Amino acid sequence: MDNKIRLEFTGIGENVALARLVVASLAGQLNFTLSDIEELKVAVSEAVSNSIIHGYNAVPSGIVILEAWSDIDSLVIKIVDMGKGIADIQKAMEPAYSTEPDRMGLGFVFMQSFMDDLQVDSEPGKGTTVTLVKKISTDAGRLNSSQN
Amino acid sequence: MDNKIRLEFTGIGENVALARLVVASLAGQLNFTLSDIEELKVAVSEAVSNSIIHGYNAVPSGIVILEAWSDIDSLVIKIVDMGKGIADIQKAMEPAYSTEPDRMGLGFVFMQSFMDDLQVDSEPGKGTTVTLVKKISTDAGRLNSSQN
Amino acid sequence: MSLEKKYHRDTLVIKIAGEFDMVTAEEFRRLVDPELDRRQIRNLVINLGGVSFIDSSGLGVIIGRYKKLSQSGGKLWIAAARPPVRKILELSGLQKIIQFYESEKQALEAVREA
Amino acid sequence: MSLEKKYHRDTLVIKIAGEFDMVTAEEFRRLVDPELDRRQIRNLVINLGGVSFIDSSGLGVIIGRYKKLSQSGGKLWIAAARPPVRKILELSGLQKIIQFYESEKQALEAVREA
Ligand SMILES: Nc1ncnc2c1ncn2[C@@H]1O[C@H](COP(=O)(O)OP(=O)(O)O)[C@@H](O)[C@H]1O
Ligand SMILES: Nc1ncnc2c1ncn2[C@@H]1O[C@H](COP(=O)(O)OP(=O)(O)O)[C@@H](O)[C@H]1O
Repeated sequence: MDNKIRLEFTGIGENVALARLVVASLAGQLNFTLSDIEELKVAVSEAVSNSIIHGYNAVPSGIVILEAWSDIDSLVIKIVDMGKGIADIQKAMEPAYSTEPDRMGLGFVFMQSFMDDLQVDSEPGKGTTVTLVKKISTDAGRLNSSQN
Repeated sequence: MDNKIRLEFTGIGENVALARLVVASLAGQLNFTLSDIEELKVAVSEAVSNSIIHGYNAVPSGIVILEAWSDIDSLVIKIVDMGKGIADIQKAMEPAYSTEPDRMGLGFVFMQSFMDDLQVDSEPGKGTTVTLVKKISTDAGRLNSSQN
Repeated sequence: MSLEKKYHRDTLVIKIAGEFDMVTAEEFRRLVDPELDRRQIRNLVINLGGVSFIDSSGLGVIIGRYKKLSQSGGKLWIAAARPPVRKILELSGLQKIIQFYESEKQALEAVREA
Repeated sequence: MSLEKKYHRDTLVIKIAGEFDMVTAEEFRRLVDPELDRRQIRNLVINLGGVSFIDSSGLGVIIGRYKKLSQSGGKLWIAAARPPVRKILELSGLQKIIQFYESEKQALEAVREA
């Protein structure tokens, strides 16, 4: 089944749960395990929170866009903001690096460890696009891993 | 809190649940009662199902758009399709009227009885927009009704 | 969403769980219609105990089976509908033509006594 | 989401239910920080038993309170985290610096014995 969704929402904290819910519901339609869905929720939560907190500096006027579609063997999720952007993407992605004193710098670490692919595109003053890819485990693959 | 969301999705049956979920989540952020949320879910389910079944004749290539925002005292939800449209809106809204032999013609009846306002705009060959409005019961109102 | 079927002589019991919308309605139709056509089913008991949501698509497929059964002299019984689901069923006037029972057991007893 | 607080002498127990994300983290901070500042709190027990989801914002506010308490000679204890939540906490290395307990009762016993 070819399914594609696009969710645009005001960048407020309450909508982070909405983004998680939408992705969990979409992943539930596909062949993901419960543990895969948990990991997808964390990765999406990190990316959307970053757009709100960093991209728009927690000023609730920005719009965040979440696009998701599945091809044969994976779910692709794009989180887009038109916020302040990231000057040094490599530095931003380093574990424990954060520009906010009271944050942990673990967002990108979680996205990286939970997803099969992570891509960050950003331009200062223009905004940031994070692309998350999660492979749908084939039934054979799931059988094998549960036998291990 | 000013919140606005826009969800675009492929017109397949599986996404009707997604639309309900999104609206329920949004309504949960506001001051709606559980029974209000149930009614919102039914109305949204009817409008989105109609777009898929009638608007796009169940051919899963059409896109359905759900827009929702809240002002001070109500939640407004627009369901839009670019499908075949409705020639005679008044006739379509009559109870028990349906162009499909195995359907009930109760969709608009449910939307009407569960919402505070219902508006249908449609043009044959262009598509249909259904606008649903549900008032947020004030605390005073709810207090009164629970005392009755 | 899940659909379960079982038989008691000429009675078919369908137990539905989850949300009863256009997707479930289509699966319900695909499961039940061949049974009604092939077997000598005289009573269809629908256990809605696990249903958390229903809309006019779910309602429509129930009424459709009611009509189909009526034509062949059969009957339809509804069991265990929870309050929000019951509200929708009643709004459509369904309780005027179909009997509602608190539990599947009570519905099956009524079938036996009918 | 819900936050509950209660006291046992110089111990503050916070019980959280729901999803521990940036919204909950902010409410947690607003509830706990004035208590840590005003009262002579030496132990903060966080009961995560009702938490179904946590991300780095939730994690961050826990570690922030750990740092704050450490500066004043206090301690932080974590109780009842469920497997998916525990997985996230462990991924961050939190169990190297903060003690995890199966239940709030066990955490409070450990506080008493410390
Ligand atoms: N959408 C974004 N817009 C602007 N800056 C961002 C965005 N996402 C991440 N960043 C930058 O990357 C840094 C690291 O992000 P992350 O690993 O998620 O940690 P944290 O959110 O805890 O700071 C952030 O501190 C911020 O400076
Ligand atoms: N989005 C739509 N696009 C085209 N036709 C529609 C749409 N929504 C409703 N209709 C028309 O209005 C009729 C009545 O709708 P409704 O009351 O929901 O009953 P039902 O869905 O059971 O037919 C439909 O049978 C259809 O002809």
